[in-house]
Amino acid sequence: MHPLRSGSAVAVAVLLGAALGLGFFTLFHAEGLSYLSDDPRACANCHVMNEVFEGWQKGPHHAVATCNDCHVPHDFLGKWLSKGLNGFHHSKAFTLQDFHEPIQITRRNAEALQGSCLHCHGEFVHEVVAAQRAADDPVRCVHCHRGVGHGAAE
Amino acid sequence: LVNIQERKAEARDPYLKLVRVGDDTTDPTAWGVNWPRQYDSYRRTVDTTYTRYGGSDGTPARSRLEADPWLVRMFAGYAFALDFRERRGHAYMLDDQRQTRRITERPQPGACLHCHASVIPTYRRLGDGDVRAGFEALSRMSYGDAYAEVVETGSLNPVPEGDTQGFAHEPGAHPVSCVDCHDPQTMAVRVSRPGFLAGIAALAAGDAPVPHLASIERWRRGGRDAPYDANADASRQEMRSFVCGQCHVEYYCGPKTTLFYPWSQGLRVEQIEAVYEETRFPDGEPFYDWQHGETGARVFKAQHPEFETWSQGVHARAGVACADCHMPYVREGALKVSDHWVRSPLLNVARACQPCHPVAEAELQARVAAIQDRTHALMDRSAAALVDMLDAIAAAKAAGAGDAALAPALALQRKAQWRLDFVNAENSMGFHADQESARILGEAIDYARQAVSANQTRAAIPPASNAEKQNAER
Amino acid sequence: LVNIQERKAEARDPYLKLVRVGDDTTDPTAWGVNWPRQYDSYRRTVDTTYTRYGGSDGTPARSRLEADPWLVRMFAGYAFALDFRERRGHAYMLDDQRQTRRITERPQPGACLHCHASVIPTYRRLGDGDVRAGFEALSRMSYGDAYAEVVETGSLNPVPEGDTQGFAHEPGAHPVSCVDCHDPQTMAVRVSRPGFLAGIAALAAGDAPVPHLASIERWRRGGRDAPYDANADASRQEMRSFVCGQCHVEYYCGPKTTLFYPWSQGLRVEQIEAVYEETRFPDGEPFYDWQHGETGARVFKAQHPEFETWSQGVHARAGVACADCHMPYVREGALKVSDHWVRSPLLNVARACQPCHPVAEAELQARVAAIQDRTHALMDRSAAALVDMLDAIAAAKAAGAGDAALAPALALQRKAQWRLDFVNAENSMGFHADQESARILGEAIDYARQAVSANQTRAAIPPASNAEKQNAER
Ligand code: HEC
Ligand code: HEC
Ligand code: HEC
Ligand code: HEC
Ligand code: HEC
Ligand code: HEC
Ligand code: HEC
Ligand code: HEC
Ligand code: HEC
Ligand code: HEC
Ligand code: HEC
Ligand code: HEC
Ligand code: HEC
Ligand code: HEC
Ligand SMILES: [Ca+2]
Ligand SMILES: [Ca+2]
Repeated sequence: MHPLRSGSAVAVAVLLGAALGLGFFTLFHAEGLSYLSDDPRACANCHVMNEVFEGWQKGPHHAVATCNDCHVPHDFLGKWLSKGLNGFHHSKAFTLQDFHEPIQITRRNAEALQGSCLHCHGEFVHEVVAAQRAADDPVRCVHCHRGVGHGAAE
Repeated sequence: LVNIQERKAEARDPYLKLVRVGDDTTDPTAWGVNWPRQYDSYRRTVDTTYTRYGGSDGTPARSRLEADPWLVRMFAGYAFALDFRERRGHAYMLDDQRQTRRITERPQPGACLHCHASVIPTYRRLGDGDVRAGFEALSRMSYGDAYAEVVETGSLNPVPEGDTQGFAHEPGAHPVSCVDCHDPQTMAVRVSRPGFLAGIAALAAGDAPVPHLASIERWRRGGRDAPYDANADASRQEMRSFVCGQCHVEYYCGPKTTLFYPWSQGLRVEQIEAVYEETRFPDGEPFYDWQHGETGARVFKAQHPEFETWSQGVHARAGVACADCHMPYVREGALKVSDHWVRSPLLNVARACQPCHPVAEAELQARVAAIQDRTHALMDRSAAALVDMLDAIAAAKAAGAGDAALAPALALQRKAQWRLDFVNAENSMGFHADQESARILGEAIDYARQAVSANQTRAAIPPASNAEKQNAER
Repeated sequence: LVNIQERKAEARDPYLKLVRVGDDTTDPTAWGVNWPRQYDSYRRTVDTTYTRYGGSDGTPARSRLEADPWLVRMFAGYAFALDFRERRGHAYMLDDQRQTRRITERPQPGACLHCHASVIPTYRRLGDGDVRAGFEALSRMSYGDAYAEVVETGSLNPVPEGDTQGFAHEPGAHPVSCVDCHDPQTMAVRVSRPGFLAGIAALAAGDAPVPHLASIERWRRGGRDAPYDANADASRQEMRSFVCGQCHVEYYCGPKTTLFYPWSQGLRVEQIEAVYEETRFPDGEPFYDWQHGETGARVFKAQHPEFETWSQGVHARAGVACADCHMPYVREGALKVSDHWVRSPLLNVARACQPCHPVAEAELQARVAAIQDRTHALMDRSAAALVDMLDAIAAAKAAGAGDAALAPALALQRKAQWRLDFVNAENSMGFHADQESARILGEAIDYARQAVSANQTRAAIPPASNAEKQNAER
C-alpha cells in the first residue's frame, strides 16, 4: 500500500542525517529531539502544536491514545520511517517557517491515521469496511468523525 | 462475559453466508438470513413517522392535494390532479403505486415499475440476459401486464425460507430490495437501474461542471473513450448517493418514448428544462408532459428531483452522501452497521448529523426549521402568483383571446410551473440546497407574474386579484 | 535561530505600554507605538484589493451607478442617484464621505459622522461629559459645522508623536480608530456608538427571537430590569461582531429625527419595515426616506445591513463573528494577533476560513462564488422587474391615472424597492445569509411585478415590456 514503507532504509538514514545536519541547533533549541519520543508533551514543545495538544487533552481519546498512537503507523518499519520523515519535515518547516497555516495533514499521514483508527476499532467497524469496493477506496473515518483527535473545528 | 465473547465472535466474519443469494434473489428475506441486522432495520420502513414537512404517516398516506389546493389547479388536466400523496417508507412503494388513482383510473406504462419494484431480474429475463433490452420491452407494456411479468419472475425464483413477515407486498413482486443496491458476492453497493446508468453516462458525456462528482471530472480528463460506467468509475462515497439517485430523480416515463433521465446538459433546473425544450418525441412532436386543463399550455411535470437538488447544495460539495444522512451508522451489539431504516434524518439527528455537527440537537432542528420555513413561505408566495396567473389567462380566454394572442403568456406559464413544481416535488422542503431552492422559487414568481401582465392577458384581469387579497391579509 | 529566541521573548508581555493612551486619544499613531503589530495591519486598509464582488479599488472608488444603471432609476429623486460607490478600506471612510456628491451637493446632517469618524470624544465634549447628549447636539448640526467640531477636538488632544504616515485624513479628524473599539486600559473590545447602544437595547427589549445572540436571550430571562447594556452583558465572542455592528447596519440619519437603528421588532427585513411603517416623525408625518422622483411614492432607503443579514445566516447561528472572518488571527512569531487589515476574507482564505473549513482554498472560493453568482443573477432579475414596474407606473401616470388610482401600485413599489435595496446595499453579495438573501429578492420580484399588473397600471403598459425583451434574449 505504501511504496515508501517498503522503500530503502538508506533513504531513511540519509533523510534523517540531513534533518539532523540541517536543523541540529533548531531541533536542540526547540526541544525538537523529543519528537522521537512518544510523550505528547514532546509535541506540545512547539507552540504551533499547542492548540491540538489542548484539544487532545480535552478530547475523548485523551486517556486511551497519544499523538503517536494515531499519527504513527503501528508496524515497526513504518513507525520509524514515519518518525524519520516527519522529523525531517518538521525541522525544515520550523526552521524555514514556510509552512501553510492552518497546518494541513499530508496525504501520507492521513493514510497512516486511517490505519490507526482501524488498528483500534477494526473489529467494531469490520462489517462496514468489508463492503469496500476497492482497496484504495476506503470509508474515511474522519469524513464523519471530524473532531475525534483534538476537538471539532469550531 | 459470554456476551463479550459472543460479540467478539460476531465481529469476526460478518459475511458468513448461511443462504446463497444471487442476482435474481429479489426476496429480501433470503438476504435477511445472512445479514439480519440490515434486514431488521430495512423492515422498519413500514413504521409510521412524523416530522414537520417529512415523515410518513397514514394509510393511505396524507393527500398533498388537500393540504395545498393550488396543486389541483397547477395539475389541471393531468393524472396528478386526481391523486398525489405524501411519500411513505420503502416498504410501501409498490402498494402505493398500485393503489394510486393515477394507476387505477389512467392507463400507465410498465415503465412505472422501474423505481417501484425489484425489477432487474425481470428485465434480464425478458431481454434474454440483456437488461437494457428487457427494460425497453417491459416499459412499453401496460402497467398491468408488466406487473404480471414481475410476479412471474418471482415465482420462477422461489426462496424456500421466504415469507413476507408483515411486509405489505404480494409474494413474487417486491419493493426495492437488497439486490437493487448490492452485489450479492461482495455486498459492495452497485447501481442497476438502466435509467440511471444511461442518465449519468449522458451527464458525464456532456460539459456541465459537476464539482461534487470527482469521478466524472476525472473520467472527462481521461479522454472519454469508453462511456462513463458508474459501477466501475465512481468512488465508494459517490456510490452512497448513486444508489438513491437510481430513483430519487426527475424523469420522463410517459407513453410516448422510453423512460429517461434528462441530464445531458447538467443537473440544474434550467439545464433540464433546456433538454426538454430540445427533445422531440419519435413522431417529431416537441416534448411535453401534458396539456394544461385550464389554459391549454403544454407543460412539464417535475418529479422528486432529490438527487438533482442535493447536487446543488453545500453538502454534496462537501462530499456528504444521501446514505450519510438517511442511512447513518448505528451500533448493533459489537458491530457498527448502516441503518437500513431509510427515513427522515430529523428522526435520528444524533446519528445523522451530530458526528459532523457537534451541536445540540435542538439547535440542529432549529437550523433545519429555519431553512424549511423560508422555503415553505416562498413556495406559498409562488403558488399565489401561479393562481393569479391561471385566473388572468382564464379571464383573457373568456374575453376572447385566441391561441396566438395567448402564446407569450402560455410560454411563461410553462416556465413558471416547471420551477414551482421542481421545488414542490422535491421532498426536503429546500434543505438539500437551500439557496438554490429559493432562487428557483424566485424565478417561478417572476415568470408567473409576467404571465399576468403579459400583453394579451392584462386587459382582462378581474378587479381584485388573489395577490392583492393575500397582501391585504398580511 | 535568533529568531527562536526572539519569539520566546515576544510571547511573554504583549502589552508593554510605551505611550499613555486614553479615552480621548483618537490619533492611531499614539496607540501604534504601544501595539505596533495591530497598527501596522490597520494602516494597510489604504491598500487596493480586488475580488469578484468585493475588494476596494480605485481613487475615487468605482461607481456603482455606472455598473448598475437601474440603480439610478431606483434612487430617482434622492441623493444616491447622484453618487454611489463601492466601499473602500477603513482608512478612506472620512475622505470618501467628504468627497461624495451626496455631501458636496446636498445638505447633510452632522449625524453622518457617527460612523465615519472617531467621534466619541467630540460627543463627550459637546455633551459636557454626556456622550448621548453630545451625539444629539452634533447630529443636529450641519455636516460642515460638525466636521469642524471633530477637528477642534483633535487639536485639543494633540499627540506628540502623531503623524499621518500616509493616511489620507486631515490632522485632527480621524477615520475609525483604536479608541472606537478598545478600552485603552485593558484593550478589551467595547462598543461606543450611541446609535448602536440604543438600537441593541431596543432589540433586547422587544420579543423577536435572536438565537444567535445568547446574551440577549439570557438578559430577557433575567427579568429585564436594567436596560440591556452591550458592554456589560455581551460575551466576548458577541463583542467581536458588535464592534462592527456599530456601523455596518441599516439606519435612519436624515434631517427629520435623530439617527436611529430600527431594530425594536427584530433584525429581519420585514421586521425593520414594520418599524418604519409605524414610525412617525416628530411633526406627526409618517416615516419615509424620500419621495420617488418618477412615481412620487414615499420609499425607504436601505444601507449596508451587514449586521442584520449576518444575523440570519448559519455562521451567526454557529457563533462565528465578523472578526473571525474579517480580522482573523495571524501568527506573528510566537504571538497570535488579530489582523487589523479589515478587508474581504476572500483575500485571506487560509486564515479567515480554513481554521474552520479544512478544505482546499480553490474549493472554498468556488463555494462562495456559487452563492454570490446565484445572488447576483437573482438581483439582476429583480432589477428587471423594478424597471418594468417604474415603466408601468410612468405609463399609467402619462395616461392620466391620479394619486388615488395609483396608490396600490405605489404601496407595492415601496415594498419592492425596500427589499431589492436591502440586498443590493448589503455588501457580501448574499454570502452572509444566502438563502435569506434569495428569499428577499424573491419577494422583491413578487411585489414589483404585482405593481405592474395592479389594477390602475395594467391598462397602460407599453407593448413590449423589459421583461419580455429580457426573456427573449435568454
Ligand atoms: C519542532 C516543533 C514541532 C514539534 C516538536 C512537533 N511539531 Fe508537528 N508540526 C510543526 C510544524 C511547524 C508543522 C507544519 C509543517 C508543515 O505543514 O509543513 C507541523 C505539522 C504537523 C502535522 C501535519 C503535517 C503532516 O506532516 O502531516 C502533524 C500530523 C504533526 N505536526 C504532528 C506532530 C506530532 C505527533 C508531534 C509529536 C510527536 C509533533 N507534531 C511535534 C512543528 C512541530
Ligand atoms: C490507541 C487506540 C485507538 C486509536 C488509534 C483510535 N481510537 Fe478511537 N477509541 C479508542 C478507545 C479505547 C475508545 C473508547 C474511549 C472512551 O470510551 O472513553 C475510543 C473511542 C472512540 C470513539 C467514541 C468517542 C467519540 O469520540 O465519540 C470514536 C468515534 C472513535 N474512537 C473513533 C476513532 C477514530 C476515527 C480514530 C482514528 C482517527 C480512532 N478512534 C483512533 C481507541 C483508539
Ligand atoms: C458516514 C459517517 C461515518 C463514517 C464514515 C464513520 N463513522 Fe464511526 N460512527 C458514525 C455514527 C453515526 C456513529 C454512532 C453510532 C451509534 O451511536 O449507534 C459512529 C460510531 C463510531 C464508534 C463508536 C462510538 C461509541 O459511542 O462507542 C467508533 C469507535 C467509530 N464510529 C469508529 C469509526 C471508524 C474507525 C471509522 C472508519 C472505518 C468510522 N467510524 C467511520 C458515523 C461514521
Ligand atoms: C484519536 C486520534 C488522534 C490523536 C490521539 C491525535 N490526533 Fe492529531 N489528528 C487526528 C485527526 C483525525 C486529524 C485530522 C486528519 C484529517 O483532517 O484528515 C489530525 C490532524 C492533526 C494535525 C494536522 C492539523 C489538523 O488539525 O488537521 C496535527 C498538527 C496533529 N493532528 C497533531 C497532533 C498532536 C500534537 C497530538 C497529540 C497532542 C495529536 N495530533 C493526537 C487524530 C488524532
Ligand atoms: C446532509 C444531510 C442530507 C443529505 C446528504 C441528503 N438528505 Fe435527504 N433529507 C435531509 C433532511 C434534513 C430532510 C428533511 C426531512 C424532514 O423534513 O423530515 C431530507 C428529506 C429527504 C426526503 C423526504 C423524507 C421524508 O421524510 O419525507 C427524501 C426522499 C430524501 N431526503 C432523499 C435524499 C436523497 C436521494 C439524497 C441524495 C441524493 C439525500 N436525501 C441527501 C437530509 C439529507
Ligand atoms: C428502487 C427505487 C428506489 C431506490 C433505489 C431508493 N428509493 Fe427511496 N423511495 C422510493 C419510493 C418509490 C418511495 C416512496 C414510497 C411510497 O410513498 O410508498 C421512496 C421513499 C423514500 C423516503 C421517504 C420515507 C418516509 O418515511 O417517508 C426516503 C427518505 C427515501 N426514499 C430515501 C432514499 C435513500 C436515501 C435511498 C438510497 C439509500 C433511496 N431512497 C433509494 C424509491 C427508491
Ligand atoms: C425514476 C423513478 C420513478 C419512476 C419512473 C416512477 N416513480 Fe413513483 N416515485 C418515485 C420516488 C422516488 C417516489 C418517492 C418520492 C415522492 O413521493 O415524491 C415515488 C412516489 C410515488 C407515489 C407516492 C406519492 C405520490 O406521488 O402519490 C406514487 C403513487 C407513485 N410514485 C406512482 C408512480 C407511477 C404511477 C409511476 C409511473 C407513471 C411512477 N411512480 C414512476 C420514483 C419513481
Ligand atoms: C436503497 C439501497 C439499499 C437497499 C435496498 C439495501 N441496502 Fe444495504 N446498504 C446500502 C448502502 C448505501 C450501504 C453502505 C455501503 C457503503 O458504505 O459502501 C449499505 C450497506 C450494507 C451492508 C454493509 C455493512 C453496513 O451495514 O454498512 C450490508 C451487509 C447490507 N447493506 C445488507 C443489506 C441487506 C441484507 C439488504 C436487504 C434487506 C439491503 N442491504 C438493502 C444501500 C441499500
Ligand atoms: C458527513 C458530514 C455531514 C453530515 C452527516 C451532515 N452534515 Fe451538515 N454540513 C457538513 C458540511 C461539511 C457542511 C458545509 C459547511 C462546512 O464545511 O462546515 C455542512 C453544512 C450544513 C449546514 C449549513 C448549510 C446550509 O444549507 O445552510 C446545515 C444547516 C447543516 N449542515 C445541517 C445538517 C443536518 C441537519 C444534518 C443531518 C440531517 C447534517 N447537516 C449532516 C457536513 C455534514
Ligand atoms: C463566515 C465568514 C464571514 C462572517 C462571519 C462575516 N463576513 Fe463579511 N464577508 C464575508 C465574505 C466571504 C464576503 C464577500 C467578500 C467579497 O466578495 O470579496 C464578505 C463581505 C463583507 C463586506 C464587503 C467587503 C468588500 O470587500 O467589499 C463587508 C463590509 C462585510 N462583509 C462586513 C461584515 C460584518 C459587519 C460582519 C458581521 C456582522 C460580517 N461581515 C461577518 C465573510 C464573512
Ligand atoms: C466607525 C464605523 C465603522 C466601524 C466600527 C467598522 N466599520 Fe467597516 N467600514 C466603515 C465605513 C464607513 C466603510 C467604507 C469606507 C469607504 O468606503 O471609504 C467601511 C468599510 C469596510 C469594509 C470594506 C473594506 C474594503 O477593502 O473594501 C469591510 C470589509 C468592513 N468595513 C468590515 C468591518 C468589520 C469586520 C468591522 C468590525 C471589526 C468594521 N468594519 C467596523 C465603517 C465602520
Ligand atoms: C450607521 C452608520 C453610518 C452612517 C450613519 C452613515 N454611514 Fe456612510 N457608510 C457606513 C458604512 C458601514 C459604509 C461602508 C459600506 C458601504 O459602502 O455600503 C459607508 C459608506 C459610505 C460611503 C462610501 C460608499 C458610497 O455609498 O458611495 C459614503 C460616500 C458614505 N458612506 C457617506 C455617508 C453620508 C453622506 C452619511 C450621512 C447621510 C453617512 N454615510 C452616514 C456607515 C454609515
Ligand atoms: C473596527 C474595530 C477595531 C479597531 C478600529 C481597532 N481594533 Fe483592535 N481589535 C478589534 C477586535 C474585534 C479585536 C479582537 C478582540 C477579541 O478577540 O476580543 C481586536 C484586538 C486587538 C488587540 C488584542 C490582541 C489581538 O491582536 O487580538 C490589540 C492589542 C488591538 N486590537 C490593538 C488595536 C490598535 C492599536 C488599534 C488602532 C491602530 C486597533 N486595535 C483598532 C477591533 C478593532
Ligand atoms: C469560526 C468558524 C468558521 C469560520 C471562520 C468560517 N466558517 Fe463557514 N461555517 C462554519 C460553520 C460552523 C458552518 C455551519 C455548518 C457546520 O456546522 O459545519 C459554516 C458553513 C459554511 C458554509 C455553508 C453555509 C452556506 O451559507 O452555504 C459555507 C459555504 C462556508 N461556511 C464558507 C466559509 C468561508 C468562505 C469562510 C471564510 C470567509 C468561512 N466559512 C469561515 C464555521 C466557520
Ligand atoms: Ca418529469
Ligand atoms: Ca435606511
